[in-house]
Amino acid sequence: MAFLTCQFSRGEILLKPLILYFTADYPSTEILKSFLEAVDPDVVKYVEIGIPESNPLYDGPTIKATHSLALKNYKPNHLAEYTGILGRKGIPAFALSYYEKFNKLGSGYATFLKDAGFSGVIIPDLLTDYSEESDRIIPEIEEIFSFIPFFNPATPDGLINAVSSLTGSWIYYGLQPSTGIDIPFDLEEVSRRILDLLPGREINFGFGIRTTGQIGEILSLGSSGVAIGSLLVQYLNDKDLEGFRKFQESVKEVCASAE
Amino acid sequence: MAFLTCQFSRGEILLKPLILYFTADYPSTEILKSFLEAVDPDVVKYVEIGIPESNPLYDGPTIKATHSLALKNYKPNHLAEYTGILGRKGIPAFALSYYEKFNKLGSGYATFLKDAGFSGVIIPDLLTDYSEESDRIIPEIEEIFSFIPFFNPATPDGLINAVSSLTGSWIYYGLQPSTGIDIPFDLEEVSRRILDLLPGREINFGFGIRTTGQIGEILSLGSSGVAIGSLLVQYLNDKDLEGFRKFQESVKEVCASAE
Amino acid sequence: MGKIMLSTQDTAIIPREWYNVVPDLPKQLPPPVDRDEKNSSIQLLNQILPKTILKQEFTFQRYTKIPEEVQEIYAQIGRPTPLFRAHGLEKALDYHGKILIKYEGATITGSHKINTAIPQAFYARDEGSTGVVTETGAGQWGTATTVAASLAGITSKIFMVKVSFNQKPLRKEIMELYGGEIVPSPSMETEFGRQLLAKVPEHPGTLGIAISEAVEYALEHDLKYMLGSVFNSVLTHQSVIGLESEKQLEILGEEPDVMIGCVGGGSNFGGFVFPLMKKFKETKIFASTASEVPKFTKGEYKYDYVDTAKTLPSIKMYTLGSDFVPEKIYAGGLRYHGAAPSISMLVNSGRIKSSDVTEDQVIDALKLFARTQGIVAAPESGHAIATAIEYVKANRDSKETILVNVSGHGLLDMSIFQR
Amino acid sequence: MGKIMLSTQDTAIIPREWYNVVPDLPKQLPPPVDRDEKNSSIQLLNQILPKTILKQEFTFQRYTKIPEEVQEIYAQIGRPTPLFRAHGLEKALDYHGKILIKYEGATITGSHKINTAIPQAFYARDEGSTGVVTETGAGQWGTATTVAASLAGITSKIFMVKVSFNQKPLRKEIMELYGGEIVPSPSMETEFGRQLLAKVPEHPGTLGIAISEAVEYALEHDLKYMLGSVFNSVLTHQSVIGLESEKQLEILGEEPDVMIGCVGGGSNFGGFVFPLMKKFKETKIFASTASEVPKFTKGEYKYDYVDTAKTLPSIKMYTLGSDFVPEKIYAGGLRYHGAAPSISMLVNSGRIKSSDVTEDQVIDALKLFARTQGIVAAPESGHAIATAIEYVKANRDSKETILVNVSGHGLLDMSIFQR
Ligand SMILES: Cc1ncc(COP(=O)(O)O)c(C=O)c1O
Ligand SMILES: Cc1ncc(COP(=O)(O)O)c(C=O)c1O
Repeated sequence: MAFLTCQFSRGEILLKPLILYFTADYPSTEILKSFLEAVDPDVVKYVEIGIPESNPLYDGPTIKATHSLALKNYKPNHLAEYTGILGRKGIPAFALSYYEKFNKLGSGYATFLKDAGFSGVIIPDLLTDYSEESDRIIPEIEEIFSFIPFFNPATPDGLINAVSSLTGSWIYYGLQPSTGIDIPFDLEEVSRRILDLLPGREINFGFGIRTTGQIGEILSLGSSGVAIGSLLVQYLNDKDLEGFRKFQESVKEVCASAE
Repeated sequence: MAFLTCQFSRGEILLKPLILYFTADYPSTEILKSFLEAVDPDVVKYVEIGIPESNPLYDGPTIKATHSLALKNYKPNHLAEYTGILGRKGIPAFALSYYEKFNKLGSGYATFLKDAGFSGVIIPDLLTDYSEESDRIIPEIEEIFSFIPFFNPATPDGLINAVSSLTGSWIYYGLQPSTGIDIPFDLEEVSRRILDLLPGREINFGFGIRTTGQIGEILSLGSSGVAIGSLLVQYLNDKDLEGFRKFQESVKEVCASAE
Repeated sequence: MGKIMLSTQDTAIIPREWYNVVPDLPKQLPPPVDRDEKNSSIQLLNQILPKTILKQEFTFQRYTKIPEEVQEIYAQIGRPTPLFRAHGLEKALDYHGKILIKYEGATITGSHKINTAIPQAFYARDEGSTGVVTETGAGQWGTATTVAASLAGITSKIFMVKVSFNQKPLRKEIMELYGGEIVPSPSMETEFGRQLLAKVPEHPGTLGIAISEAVEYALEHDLKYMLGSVFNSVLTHQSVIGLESEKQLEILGEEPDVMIGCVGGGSNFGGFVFPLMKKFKETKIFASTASEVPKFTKGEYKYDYVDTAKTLPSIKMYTLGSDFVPEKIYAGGLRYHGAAPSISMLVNSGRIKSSDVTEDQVIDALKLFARTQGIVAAPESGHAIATAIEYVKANRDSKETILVNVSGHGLLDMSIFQR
Repeated sequence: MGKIMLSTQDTAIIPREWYNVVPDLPKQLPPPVDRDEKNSSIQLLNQILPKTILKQEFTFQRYTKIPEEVQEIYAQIGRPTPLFRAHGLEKALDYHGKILIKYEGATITGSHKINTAIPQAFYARDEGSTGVVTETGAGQWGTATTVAASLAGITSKIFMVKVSFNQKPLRKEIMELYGGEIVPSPSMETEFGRQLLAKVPEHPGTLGIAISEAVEYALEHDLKYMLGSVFNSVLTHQSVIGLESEKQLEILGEEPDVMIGCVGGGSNFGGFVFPLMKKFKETKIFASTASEVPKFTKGEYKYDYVDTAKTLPSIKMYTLGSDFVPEKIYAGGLRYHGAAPSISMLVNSGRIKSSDVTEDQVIDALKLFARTQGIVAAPESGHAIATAIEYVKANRDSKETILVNVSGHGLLDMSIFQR
């Protein structure tokens, strides 16, 4: 394998490979908090928190199901509790929220998220359904905190270049158009495209990653990190903190064995 | 016009342009004899005498009609009377006879024709329907008198070369597959072909020549002579000796005007 | 001789890679989505489509290598198809610009459908399938499928809408001749069909029902399902039309000012226009549709089901509603309620203009084309020709070069003239 | 990619001159003759054929220039047609030699008939005729005529044998679409037709009757009559098939060991074989005919009438008798009682071998060809394919290169499979 590195330094910064996704208040505020407490700062780089949504169009069936349940528990003021736990571990938290909220609340919504402790926001439907808004909203968000571009293999080259130039943040690259569904793809092809388009940028890959083996492979291709979402839902449903811890360990091992 | 010559010399021989065709005993022995007496040796080179036939397949409707009537009058011993008249004028006579007679009588038939005063014979259906016989019969005939090859635009090149090499005589080239019917053709194309194939041979053209103008044109293209048949039938039918004489005169004029 | 046939049927012109427009779109293509939380229709695709097709559907490489074998079959089925100048039509219209025709009717099955049927059948075979299944309405897609399957050496089963099955015996004939097994739908061969027939024994069938039966049959018998249009992978395969045209125009030294094609699901249109749009950025582009199915002018740009039966995913497109019941127009291939997402996006953005033409216009156009060019075009393609004629009449002095894709011949659809 | 399609559809391949075999025949071609001393049928041709056709018919130039305009139209109607290697068929037959196909079905009217219809219609127009007339049985010739006339900008009138007219509504449809006027024969439009109908009101018609009506109509209305086959000028026009093949073989570096075509009147066969025979002197040549019309095996080589009605001249050919009534076989184009004089001569001399194939062999051949090559060939052409298959089976180890002319597609004749 060409190179595989779970912890590597780019300039001064020590990078860790894992990004975890949780839907806020799923399966309950308490359970989610216990999982966040169990997050291992040695391997987890960022945590994404999804803001529950009645129609999370671009999420796959597993995550979609978490949203409808989470909506029942969701209280905006819980968010700060989650980011607080992560902050204490030194792990930045990023909100994942559909555009509708920005549409309603404008950049005030970004301020709210920032105040809730988030370092930035990912808006999965912005480029797909509201791309005419992006030129306006992205700079507004960037005034407040980080806008994390969300690209996938369907994002046109022109759009990738234009949007990524509006921000200096890391980039979220979905390997598939929708998460949680096994669509076959050629990992190497898909990765090379974004790495070639945006040399030198921190690009984290997500969507449809199922096994620790895949994690190793993705990192070996040059990605800066790997986002895991649907895979965690089973642990949450089973309140299987132990399983969750073992999963984080196994990622460390993958990295160690390859180093 | 490149060259037009009605009387021209090739080596020592003075050549005349016209060849006349008559069906033996048509419309009657007496009338035919009176026409032969009227033949003008200054312009007529040869005379062909057709031996009446019940199915003269390759003759056109005008000549065909003469055959069915002539059959009723025909006596073989009349032939010598015709050739006698011509011989006194110094005009060679050639018989035109379908192959069937040779088939029945063999080369004895050629001897009969020779004895009747003919200088040679033309067999119009030999190459078309009995070409497998031609290798055998042509040399046999040539032992007796001249075999006049009869070609037309449908005769394959190979056959023209093979057959003409079996004889040193003149060649009869039909401009059309069948006489007496106006099938349009490109005189220049049709002529050039045979002249190119058999350079230096005496080639006389026939079939479907209707006007004195055409005669001039054909001669100007390099033919050695022109055979006239259907055109004479009207004079015969009308017993119009005067018209026949005028026709011969007009051919002379065509030549004179062009010389 | 003048350059009247601008094509050289030189296999060197057959592209070696397909072109996918998605990376070059001005905006991100909205992905197919699931509407049902329980049964993922995208997961369903996973089970019934060859892996390679799924890959091509969901990962967006600009260029994908066309397998050698498919390139060879492309040659065998008549590619490259001709691109020629329609002198006769120009003269009849007294038009002083140029009308160029790319003619997909010259393939052996008589339409562009074969361009995607071939790779789909070959991928299915390569992945170990013994056969393919699909539905057909008018019959063009079913015909292409049976040929492709036979050439790949696998079986094909076609669920044909019963009313068409009865009306078009020749279509059944040709598909059987090509080695396909044709079943009128609804049929007793699927649970879905049996249930329907129990309720309505004389059910005439619909395309939606036929799709459902085909999908069920593929699942039950471990066969692969073939996609006829609409999907991005299909448009990618159809890019051979535009890629060939590009080379042919180059040989000719021509540049189109206007490009016109007809849109059913959008596969011939997208396959034709997209590769050329990349090179000829300023061309005007017209998507021709039937007045009876005015998807772009009366439809809405939104997520909607691909099929009436809601078996396949939802996609964002111009749609008249997945339960839209079109008039019984003769151009069966244009009765589809929606259009491919990429085309819909560009119609929405205004890059592609749309043009609705009436049945009468189409019949006149087909007659004029037949008499001036000698070609009986498919009724679907007649729309593109009618739009071109309309354009010429409105822009008589423009002297523009108009390039029209004629997606098929109409030799098996001539009954439309019997009125 | 391998060389599977051996053709380049490069207009440079379209010949600039037609080839006439007559000057190269081993023997002299027996000319057409009159049987009736009163009414010369050759004189009749003079009145109803364009002068240029008559010239070509009776004066035998080896090469005749193809008018520029006709060359251009040849390109427009799909010339050069493809010559390709039938890998699929070879594989299915487990044949280790090569099978090459020249495919005339790729022209826009679907058969070789258009090759002669075009020059005949254009000569008629050039000589001031406002329209052409002909007869048609199965419909291929009528279709070619209507297209050619429309492209020449003149009218066409087709007398179609009434029984076919009723059985093949699509044929009528396409001919009308192409701008022709189609009349079921016998008709009330000619004296001949009126007399017949007075006697037998329900007369189903025959090709002979249709010819008589067409000739009468041409005479009465000062129109030109179009010759569909048999005549030498028609074979000369069809030489484009063989001349193109010659260049295509050269590009490919192939030489045929065996050549096969089907014979109705002989026009596609002669047009295909003659130019090639000149170059490839040692090839075996097979003329494929229907067992039901065994002209070469059961016919006689003699002068016989071209047409049942004895309107046209007699020619020397293999014939089953001008009053031969063939079984109602599906390959309508092979029901003719005779064959062109040049072909007949070479069959008689043994240079061309003949092969009778049965209806069942043909249907099997058509199916195999469709499934392995994707092409629905015309029933007539199915005979040539069947003969090729038979040859391959009998000469499996020969590794010879077999070149087959497939004269047309069968898309409008598929009803034959409905049995
Ligand atoms: C000849 C022809 N053209 C066009 C179409 C429309 O389909 P699409 O828009 O996918 O090209 C069809 C569909 O059946 C067709 O058969
Ligand atoms: C497709 C096709 N092939 C062959 C023939 C036979 O005619 P010919 O022998 O003149 O080529 C016909 C006549 O209708 C035909 O339509």
